[in-house]
Amino acid sequence: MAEKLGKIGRKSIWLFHFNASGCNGCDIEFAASVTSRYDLERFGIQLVPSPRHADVLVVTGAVNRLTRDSLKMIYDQIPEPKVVIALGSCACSGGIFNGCYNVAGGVDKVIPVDIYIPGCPPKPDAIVEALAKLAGILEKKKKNLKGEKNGSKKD
Amino acid sequence: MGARKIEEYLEVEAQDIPSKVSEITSKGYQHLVTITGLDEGENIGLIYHFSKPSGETIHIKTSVKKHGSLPSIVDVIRGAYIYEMEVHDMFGIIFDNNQWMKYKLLLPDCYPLDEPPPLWKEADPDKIRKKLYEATSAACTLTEPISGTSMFSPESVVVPFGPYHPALKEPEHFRLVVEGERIVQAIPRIGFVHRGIEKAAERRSFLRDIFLLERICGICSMHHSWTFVEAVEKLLGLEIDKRAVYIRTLVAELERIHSHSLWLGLVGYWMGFETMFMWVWSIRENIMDLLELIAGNRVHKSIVTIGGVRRDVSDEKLGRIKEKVASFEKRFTEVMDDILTLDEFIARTSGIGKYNLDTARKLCVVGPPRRAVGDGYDIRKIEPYGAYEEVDYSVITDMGGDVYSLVKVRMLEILESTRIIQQIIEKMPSGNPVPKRAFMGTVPKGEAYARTEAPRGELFYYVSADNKHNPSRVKVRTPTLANITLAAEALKGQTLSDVPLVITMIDPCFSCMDRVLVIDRSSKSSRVLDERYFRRIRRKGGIR
Amino acid sequence: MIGIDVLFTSLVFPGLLFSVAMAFWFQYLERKIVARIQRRIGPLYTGPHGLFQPLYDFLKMLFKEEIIPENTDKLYYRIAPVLAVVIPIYGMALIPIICYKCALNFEGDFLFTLFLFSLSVFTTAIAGYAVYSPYSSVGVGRLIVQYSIYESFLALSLAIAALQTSIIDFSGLLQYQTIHGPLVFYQPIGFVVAIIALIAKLEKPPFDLPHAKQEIVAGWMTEYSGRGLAFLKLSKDLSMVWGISLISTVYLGGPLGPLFPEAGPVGLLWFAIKCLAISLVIIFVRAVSGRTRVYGLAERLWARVIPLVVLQFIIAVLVRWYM
Amino acid sequence: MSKGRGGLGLVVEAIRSLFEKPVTRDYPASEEVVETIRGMPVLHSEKCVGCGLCERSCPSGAITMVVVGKRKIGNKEVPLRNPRFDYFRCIYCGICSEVCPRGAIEMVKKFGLIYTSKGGEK
Repeated sequence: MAEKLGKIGRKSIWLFHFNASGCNGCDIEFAASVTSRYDLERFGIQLVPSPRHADVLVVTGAVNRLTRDSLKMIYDQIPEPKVVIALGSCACSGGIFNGCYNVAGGVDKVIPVDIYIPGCPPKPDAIVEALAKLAGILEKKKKNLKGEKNGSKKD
Repeated sequence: MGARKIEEYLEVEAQDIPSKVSEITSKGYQHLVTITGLDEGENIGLIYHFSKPSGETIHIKTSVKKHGSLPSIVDVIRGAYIYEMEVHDMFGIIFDNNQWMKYKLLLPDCYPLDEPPPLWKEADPDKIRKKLYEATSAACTLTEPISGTSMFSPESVVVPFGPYHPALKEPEHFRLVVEGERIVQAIPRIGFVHRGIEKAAERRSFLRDIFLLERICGICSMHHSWTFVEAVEKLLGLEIDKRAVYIRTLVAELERIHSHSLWLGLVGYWMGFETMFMWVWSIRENIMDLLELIAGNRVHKSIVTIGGVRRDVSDEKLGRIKEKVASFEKRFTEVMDDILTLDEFIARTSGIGKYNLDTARKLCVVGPPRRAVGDGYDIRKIEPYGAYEEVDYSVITDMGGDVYSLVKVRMLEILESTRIIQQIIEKMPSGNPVPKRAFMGTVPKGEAYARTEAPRGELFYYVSADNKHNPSRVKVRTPTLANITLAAEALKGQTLSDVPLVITMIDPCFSCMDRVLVIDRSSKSSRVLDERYFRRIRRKGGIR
Repeated sequence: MIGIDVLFTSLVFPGLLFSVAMAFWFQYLERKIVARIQRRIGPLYTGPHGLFQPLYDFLKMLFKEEIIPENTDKLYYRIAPVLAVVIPIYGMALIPIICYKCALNFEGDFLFTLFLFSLSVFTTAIAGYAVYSPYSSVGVGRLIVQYSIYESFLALSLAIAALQTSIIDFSGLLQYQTIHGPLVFYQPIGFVVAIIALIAKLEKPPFDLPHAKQEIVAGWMTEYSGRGLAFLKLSKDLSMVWGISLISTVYLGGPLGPLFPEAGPVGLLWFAIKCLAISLVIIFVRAVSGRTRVYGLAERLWARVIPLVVLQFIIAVLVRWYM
Repeated sequence: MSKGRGGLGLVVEAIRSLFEKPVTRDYPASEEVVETIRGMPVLHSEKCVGCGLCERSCPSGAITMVVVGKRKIGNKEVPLRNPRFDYFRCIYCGICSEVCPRGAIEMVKKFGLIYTSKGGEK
């Protein structure tokens, strides 16, 4: 998935966050992953205010009827080499709200999704690891950890 | 106790509801908690829940033909229009002289008309969802006809609507009736996060409902599950182990600190002061570690279950909690003292979104916004539940009534919560809080309500069951739904540029997803501006 | 035939390459120090300690697809970013760093720099108005409001420096300062006011209203993506470099230092130290302050700063009369 | 509350945090970070009797029972069913491991579940 952004694109990833009717549990975990303790900026990852500047669209929450059109519009506004991350079980597959009448059940029913991060909500460490993997830095770090860590990490 | 079985009702005819309500309010029941709708076969039952500021509650029941109508009580209690809009959306009941009836509150506008309203028993969610998602998107978006938009003047340009969220903001929609620049009236339009939880709750068993209802809001999730479980335990008549009650109170107070410090960090973020956001959130991290230590998940604790708590907290953990909370409090007061006495911070927040005590009372506002005007309305004191009787703490009130006093109230409440936690840890009794088997049975016939003090205010649950595995009706009234009317009210008289700080004043949680449609009476054109657009500070007018 | 040294100064040394490198260096410095103040690590994995992060940002944006929203003014949309980058580079080429009178310096170049300094805002205004979106039109509205406030006392404080020395070109200023010592001893208030105005010009908090991230999306930069955005962001960093070097030349005597005239390149060392000091002040103010409201903008800047400048004016006249 | 030093205090705080070690945590998360979480459900199929209690009590309906093999009750052959976890719908609440009469579902302390497609690789 990282090849999609290209060699340089992986070193500076600009995120744009969209809350498609989630319970904002994932949103506060995503916002926490930008603060000091998890600090996404060390990978060159920034939160940008406008979809025009963004590379990666992070969507949280099971898409409900009203936010579906906005999600599609925001997706079209992002310039081309773009990656979509579905953050949290609701975004991956509608999670616990499957079956509710106003919920489309997952982001991939509306826009093509590249990376799924299940978890309700996924810990900021999981978000940091996913984005580090996207930035292609995780492999380099693991290589200089004196060989593979105990058994391949299930990722 | 914060929860009680509802034994008796005040049966009233639909037509003389307003007179009955005004008689009740004169007797001291000024606070309308909410209006609950029930599908009773051929007609719809409506329960008006009232409560005195000192805690007694009274419930007026009436029933209306399906698709029937009844007079509105807006002129008696101004804050009731939001509950009437919700019942209108969910049950299709028309309230006569409530002029916001033609606006939808929760449902998308392309809700299929041939389908019954969602909360009727015969409404089938899958059919509704299929129809909803076939409707063309044009019908669903609320763009009123725009006439005479000139190209470049910002006032009359239609913004590509769409709730946009840098970092954490949620979409919000108020219909503002504007005279030139002054806002005359604001009507909230929620619905961006409406997932139809109350309908889903009726089809799942009680145990599964705890996890569903907990995910209504990610920041005050423990209060949701606790209130629901309190109501169900009242129906079952269960006696809870003392230690379980103490552990529940401990986790609830930790969650209050986590929610308030999250909001305080965000106030800094709104003012473009990102260092404060980073500091306050990194201090808040050790509270999140404690929550994870106790419950295994930082946000959705799901530690409450019917009959007690799912995990016991060992004494060694209690010790760690005690000194971590103490270090949090020291660090937090140190940072916040500097920020609160910063003249730039004061200039930026005081005097914004002013409101006074009687508007707060008339609008039945709850939680910190109500306490920031001097009215100590705190469910933990009025109707004590959990371990709040054995703990002594003081209710924080402030006379300011603007964003700065709200910041002070929430900051002092954090300090109060740390004191509560110290006392709880000292008085923690021993015992076996974990029930042997998860509750799988049926709940005997009956109705119960429960009220707790969520970080944002009074959270109300109404649960009715008739000895089946799943509840027949779960009504949730979140604190932000009550406070949204205050935000709408406080917007009056403000200029367009003060809207952002006023909306964030009540610390809107999930349930107030709104966006602003402005009907400009003078130029007859209306423009759809979403909340992000409202953050612009200046229009062409000179600097004041 | 243009002299080789003119080409060299405009394209390599204080001109294009040097100022772009300085721009990336200051952006990197700012991100690292602000991160450290917020107790976190800034960019880390691109180059030694993340030094090449701004370069990677710039290159990434160059290769991204550029979406031009419909009914935008194509001409302005293309020109504005390019103009926004050219003006600071040209300004930088005029600043003398390793010599009293470099290749490009002419008689009234300090006055010309003042003119260029105020011109650079209009390129961003054109960039904002080229696009049909209320956020950029509102952002530009705020930009002009803010510009009209800070430009008055920015030009005034620099003009007072010229008044006291009655010289209007850089080499003369440097000679004056070698004799009488850096101007900051005579005009400390002018120095402070120039720094405040520079913070407002660079739209750094506490004056980052025109592209307030939380309020109006990205202000006048909202609709730009790809190349246009790369140049606009670069132009902001370049104008930071330019402003800092201008203030350090005028007030602190840019390249002046112990053995400056003899060994030319040593001037670069003193210049770098002074610029570093000023940039640290700006970065620190950025990290510690929140955004002012538009109401606060006028009373905070105008009411407090103009009296200071007038006082400074009187002192400058006295000093010149006495000197 | 009133003893705050306002702007000066802020500047002192900023300088102090400038020279203190940043609090950022190294990644991939070390062991002690992972051991406090609830983890994800993993089946020990040898203990499972296929009663389906976990399927009924899963709040988000992430568990589906799948016929796996044969089981002998008395003399009748009965298809043995084992739960399958849909890790995208699962909310990691741990009810299935609590409810399971045989303790066949264990919550494994591991997170960092990142899939680049519904297939679940990478």
